Amino acid sequence: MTFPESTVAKDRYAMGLADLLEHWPVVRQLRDGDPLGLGPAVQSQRSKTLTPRIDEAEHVVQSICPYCAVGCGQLVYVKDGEITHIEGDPASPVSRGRLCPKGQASRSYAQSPLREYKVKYRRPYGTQWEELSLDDAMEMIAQRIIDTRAANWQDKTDDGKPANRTMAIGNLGGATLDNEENYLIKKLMTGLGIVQVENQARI
Amino acid sequence: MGSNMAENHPVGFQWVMEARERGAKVIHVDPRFTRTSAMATKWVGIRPGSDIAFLGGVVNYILQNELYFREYVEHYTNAPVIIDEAYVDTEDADGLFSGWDPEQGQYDVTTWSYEGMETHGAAGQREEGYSPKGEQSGHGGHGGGLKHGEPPSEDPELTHPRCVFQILKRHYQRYTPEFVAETCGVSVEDFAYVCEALVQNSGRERTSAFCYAVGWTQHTVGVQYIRTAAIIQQLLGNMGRPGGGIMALRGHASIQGSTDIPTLYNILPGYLPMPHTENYGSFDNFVQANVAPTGWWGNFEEYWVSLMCAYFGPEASSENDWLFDHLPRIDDDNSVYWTLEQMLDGKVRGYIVAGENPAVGNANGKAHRLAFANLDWMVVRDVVEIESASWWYDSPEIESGELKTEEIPTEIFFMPAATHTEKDGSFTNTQRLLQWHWQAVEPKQDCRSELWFYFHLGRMIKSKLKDSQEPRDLLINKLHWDYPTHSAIREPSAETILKEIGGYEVESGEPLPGYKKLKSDGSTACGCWIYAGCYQNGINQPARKKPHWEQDTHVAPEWAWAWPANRRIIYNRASADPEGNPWSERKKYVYWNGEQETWEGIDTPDFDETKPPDYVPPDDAKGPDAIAGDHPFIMQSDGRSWLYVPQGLEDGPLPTHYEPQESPFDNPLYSQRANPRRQQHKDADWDPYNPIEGEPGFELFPHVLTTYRLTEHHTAGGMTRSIPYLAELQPAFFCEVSPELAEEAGLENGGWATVYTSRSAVEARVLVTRRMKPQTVRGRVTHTVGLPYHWGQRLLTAGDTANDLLHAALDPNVHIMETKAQTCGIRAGRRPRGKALTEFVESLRAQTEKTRPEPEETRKT
Amino acid sequence: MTDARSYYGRPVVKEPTWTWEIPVYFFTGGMGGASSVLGLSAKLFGNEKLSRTALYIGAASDAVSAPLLISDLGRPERFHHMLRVFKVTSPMNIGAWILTVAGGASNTAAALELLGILKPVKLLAELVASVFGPPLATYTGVLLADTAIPVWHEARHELPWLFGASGAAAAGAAASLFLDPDEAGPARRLAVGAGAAELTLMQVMEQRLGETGEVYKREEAGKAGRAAKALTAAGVAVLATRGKGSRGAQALGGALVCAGSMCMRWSVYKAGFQSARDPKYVVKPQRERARREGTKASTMPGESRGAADRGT
Amino acid sequence: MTSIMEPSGVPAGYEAWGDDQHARVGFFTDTSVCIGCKACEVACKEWNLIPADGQDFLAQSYDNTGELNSETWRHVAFIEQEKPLRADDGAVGLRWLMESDVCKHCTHAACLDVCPTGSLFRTEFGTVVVQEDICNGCGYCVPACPFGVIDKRDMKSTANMGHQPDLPSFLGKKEDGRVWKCTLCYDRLKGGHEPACAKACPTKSIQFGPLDELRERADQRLEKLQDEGWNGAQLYLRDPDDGIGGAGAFFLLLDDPEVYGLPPDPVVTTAFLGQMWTNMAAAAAALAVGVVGGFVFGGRK
Repeated sequence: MTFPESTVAKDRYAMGLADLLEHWPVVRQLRDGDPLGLGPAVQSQRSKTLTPRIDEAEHVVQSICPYCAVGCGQLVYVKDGEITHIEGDPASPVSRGRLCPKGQASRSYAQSPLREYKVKYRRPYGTQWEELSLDDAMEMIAQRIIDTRAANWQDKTDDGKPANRTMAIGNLGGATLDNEENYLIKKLMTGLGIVQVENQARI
Repeated sequence: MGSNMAENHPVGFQWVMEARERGAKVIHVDPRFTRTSAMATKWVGIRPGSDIAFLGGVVNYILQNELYFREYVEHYTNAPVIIDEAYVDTEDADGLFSGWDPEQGQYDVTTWSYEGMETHGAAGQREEGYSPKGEQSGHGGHGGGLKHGEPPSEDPELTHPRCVFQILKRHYQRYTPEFVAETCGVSVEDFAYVCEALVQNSGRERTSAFCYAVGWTQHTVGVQYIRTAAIIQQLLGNMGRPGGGIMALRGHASIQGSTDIPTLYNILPGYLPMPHTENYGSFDNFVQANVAPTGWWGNFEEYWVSLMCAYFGPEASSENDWLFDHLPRIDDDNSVYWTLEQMLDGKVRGYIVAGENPAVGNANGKAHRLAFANLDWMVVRDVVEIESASWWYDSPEIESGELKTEEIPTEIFFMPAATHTEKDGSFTNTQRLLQWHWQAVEPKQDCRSELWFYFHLGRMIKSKLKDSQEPRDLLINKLHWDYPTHSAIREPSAETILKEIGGYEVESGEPLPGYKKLKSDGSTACGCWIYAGCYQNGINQPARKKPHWEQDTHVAPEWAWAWPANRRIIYNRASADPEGNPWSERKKYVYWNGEQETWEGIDTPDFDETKPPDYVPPDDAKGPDAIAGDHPFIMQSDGRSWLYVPQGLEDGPLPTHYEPQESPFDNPLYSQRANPRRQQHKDADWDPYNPIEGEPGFELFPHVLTTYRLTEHHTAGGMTRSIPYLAELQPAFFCEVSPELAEEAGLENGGWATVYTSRSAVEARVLVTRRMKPQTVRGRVTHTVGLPYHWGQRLLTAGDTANDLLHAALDPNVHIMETKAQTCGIRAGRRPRGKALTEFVESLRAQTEKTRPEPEETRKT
Repeated sequence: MTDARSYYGRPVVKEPTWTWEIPVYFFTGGMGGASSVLGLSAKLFGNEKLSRTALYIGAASDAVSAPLLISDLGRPERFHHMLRVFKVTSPMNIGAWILTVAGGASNTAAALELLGILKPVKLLAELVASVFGPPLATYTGVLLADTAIPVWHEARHELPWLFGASGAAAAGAAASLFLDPDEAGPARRLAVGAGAAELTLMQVMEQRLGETGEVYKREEAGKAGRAAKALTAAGVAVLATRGKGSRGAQALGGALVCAGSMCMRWSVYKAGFQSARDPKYVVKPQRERARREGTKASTMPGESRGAADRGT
Repeated sequence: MTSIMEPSGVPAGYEAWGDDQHARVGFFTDTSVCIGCKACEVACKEWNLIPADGQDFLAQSYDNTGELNSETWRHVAFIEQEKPLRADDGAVGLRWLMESDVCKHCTHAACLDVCPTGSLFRTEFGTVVVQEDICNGCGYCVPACPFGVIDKRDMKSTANMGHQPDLPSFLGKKEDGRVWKCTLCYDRLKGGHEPACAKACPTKSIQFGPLDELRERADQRLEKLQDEGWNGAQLYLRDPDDGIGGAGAFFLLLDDPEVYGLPPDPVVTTAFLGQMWTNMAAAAAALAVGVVGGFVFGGRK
């Protein structure tokens, strides 16, 4: 994204002396009825042509705040593939365009200076993170699940009741995720016989 | 009560402020004077853990002064129902209900039934101890066991000594204003103010609402807190009506959704129960064990079969009992703390954490971190490197030497996640509204949505196992796992999944209009029956964003979509009187149109549209047809709301005051001190409890400890401690104490304090404030120490973790820990560091364990 | 800590962001402005040596003034924005114009003097410099007074006089440094007279400020103020009693007066920071005035107030 | 100089906009409904991309921001008092006052008057705005402001972030050394949007609109609070006759201004400018006379 910062100044120097004088606020003070130089006479070109960056967005996406469960509407402004601003969606009957400090900070959440963009891998007994490609990580995780499950499968409980499960794998999290994501998690875990699926509902 | 709405739901609180400006009374009953209290018409400072005493006092006030909404109570609640002779109340058994089995530490709940009820089909299972519980019964009371919609014995006069109304009256008769004042540390005048305000603002013309949050749920008797409020709201006629109800203010964007479409061990989508390890014998028996003959849970089989068709597609059929025999089975408790225990025992080998930070957010954080070091592998998915990902090199246990990085065998995959702006999907908010968020930008580099992760993980696992003949791989191989993808990263289509959730006709693929169309013959598939219809007419209903100013009513039905059936207030038939007329013009909402012979109003009626108010079900009626025309609570087997809960709860049919696991006081009512059914980890050394009064070392932990959230941060901080603008607003972990306690403990405003329990010790900056008011309870001054729990050892603002102090004794119904009322000690200065910290905590424990008597010998704890 | 009602004892007004360059400029600007007048006066009265010395001192003072000011700017490369407008409401803007004209003139004159050419132009330049010299020496008093800093704003009657006197004393004293006693009579007398005036004005200002003026007794403003008084008094005494007789004594006296003048600026400068730091200096006088005359800032319930329509 | 101080309530420079003039707008901040959530602080920073301010635990109730400065253009003050909210609630009580402070956009604005570059100017909306492309950081406006609002940015003060990894490219790109304050979202106003803080405010404690409408609304609000018996309710800087000619951003307070860190009766310093210039002229003249006097009395050498 760009900010209209002093790009105008260059143009101004390119102008002739007459133009320069013409635009000299002292001249404008006298000419434009602002003798004290407190108002329009001293307005810079940048100030004159200032536009809010939400008006320069390529598209605006209706979204929902990711924090608490009030579910406030958000408008996400995008330019050049980057979020330029997030603010409340006035159309929402839930929030009427308002947001709390967390919701208002959602752009900074998505663009946090601490945001991680790469897979990090710590091998057993390792002392630091290592790089790992996403594909390799997925492959390794899939294999871990298969192996752990195979090694710890319970057809029946100790007293002979049906179990059809592994108690060696758990999955935690969901309250910050989408319904569709939770649906896939529970479906996949149920298919795999993983029953220890839990989320923040208890905390 | 039990909520700090202004701080934790600020934008939702705009409606409360607007009501206040229009003259509504806003009352905040809370241990702390918070930003909510500051906005309230009245703040009543209550001792943590004493809410049932307070609310029970309100019930007693209503009953003793005959201020209940008679017509509502008589017709819409189970007040007239006569209870089985075998039922014995806590008032007659010193704090225990009938059926208590001290060996098992459980209740036999059969004595709590309605009189004359025959247990239906699945008697065998019931004897084996199976009944729906916790979330399984959350929205149901399925298996309520009524042959038809009416309980066998009723007394419309409400005078029979064993009718619910009279039992209620007796149960709460000792909850007098003086009792409330003594137990809760409030004044009789303040209590009277609350009672009067509630009663005056309820009835035909007016309604009152309760708002609660985890201040109520996070107790060893948490479910019963909410139940007590439910009793008040039923007595005052505030359920199913506009401006009434009990509002659960949930804390995460889709915590409601993740319960409806659960990532929970004990339920499947739509609150269908996970099968237990019981040998049901057959699928039919399982259905019989769960179906309610009457009410909407009568269609249990339709819901179940449709789910299985969504899960397994054509692989599920009536011939193979919809694969029932292959489904995994659960034990009574496989919840997160149970998993923790198993992990500590080395039984759990792999753990996937997605969008949660248990190292900071869960009670007894240290136990969690130590448990992670027992895993073979762990996957952590988040947008920043949270404490649950970094524990192996920077946790407090590394500092103390209890863990050594190079000795930890756990293999860890940190997978960067996508944010809500980087994916399509729906959240279900706290009022059951499914709201769609559209993707705004592509996730960068390795960042991926959970949708992507789990879809491709499943795809890869399935492809690796596709040739397996192992019985254990049968189910995964039959799983229907075919979703279209888009974009360069092959993101699965969230809308396709929403369509599966909303249900479709198997034959045509046409989306279903609602749950009434679900079939048990395999002709419909539906991923979550209560969400059925969310894709009706092929339209993504949650994505409807018609501005509220373009809609006719404040209900704004064309903004997003509420389950079920886009109903904004459930049980809204109760907004009309038994004859179907609005209780008052002012509170008109849904009502019977006699001419059109249909229910109508500004919301989707929560009733059979054409069932007249005077409908009386025939004796052989089943399912919804068995609900009478003047019984609004259609999910219940008797169509009424339950003042008294005959089935579904583990710890009693009526809420009763118990002290928390840890409290400075005995139970003023009974020698039974705390909830007898609460879950403790008594034999585990990872979850020691502070001594209670009379036990050695009690004086080490004289103060009440309560934890909470601040506006400026979110839960365990992963989504806010990473943001400079938020980190600077609350830049340090702090404790809030009264000037009196500060004086007593030598604490200085802005200085440091060490807070400690038997679990751990943490250091926090001190904020001395009048807002923490010492309370006089039974003649004794008690102090409360307040701790916000957002901090962990890393990110932009770092600090000790309040949850490290907390034990994990649980509510028996929903396995939620008691974060809101524990005990602690406090002293000035920073905590011991390194090894000295462990030694300090051990020395505390040594002082409590020296000559500790067996609790059972001296008292019932 | 403050003894007035406040928000956690936090300041109401902000401390200035100015750094050491500003008080030094007050000194150089004052000395330069007064030197120009001294120079032209000497010329008119036929004291060429004094005239030239004062001209050079004035030109040099003005010449260092501009870089001092520019170096204090947050964005020095934009110094010329000062002349973008002509704002009578801004003492700093007017001061920039004055300094530009006065400094330009004095340096033009000094340059021509050095080169020994264009005499009429030089004379004109000297004339311009000495017309703009006195404003240059005194406007800085307005500059400080035209702020919300209580100890400055409330001294708005004294500050231009004080700074003028101090500038004149410094000009006289500086000239005395470079001249033999028999050539420096007017300069010495100026230093003595203006130095005495400076001392008196400081005293008067502190007295009239009342409680607001107590910052002059404390911390750095107090130290610098005491030093200023001692140095100036000593310098005046030396110049008055011994200056005529000894070149060394005259130089010493001159140096002391200059140092006194500089210390006075430092004291006033620092007093502003101290005055801003404690909210009581803002709150108490305002509250008292409000009590006395009725406040307009707060509208209490039921009070009649200015018509809403007038406000826009 | 008197022209700028005529008690007309019309800001100097505003009329000069002629046809480009818009209705004068401002904020009415009603502290009786402020829940202290600080959404305004964050909304302001998010919109204006202000650098983070550093982390200090102040132990001053829930205020860890402290003050308005170059990095904070909205600041929520928290005051805990043992005083009942309503006057009729008896002697004891507890109340927690919260107030979102902001630049007042004075009718007679000292910062604007004293600015030597014309960087500060009166916009077509009647607001007072710093032009970041003009300001040269002379700092004169800083001590001129009677409310301590405007402040010079020193990026060093933001370096104590603990972590400061790669900020998003457009954050931290702003240059230091200039003065900054609330612009009343000048750019948003130009696009027809309300300022970010007012838009975010969950309870509409911050109301944005044409000033005359806001004043009318505030008067009604004060009356309502009086009827309801609120303790200490008063409008602050609402009156065009006050020392700054009334503010563009004014407040409903529940206690005296100084309790919130606001001056109880501020007067714009330039109200005395005429007097000061006259005084200076006299002093300058005296200086000249004094110098000449040195020659006249005592000879030329």
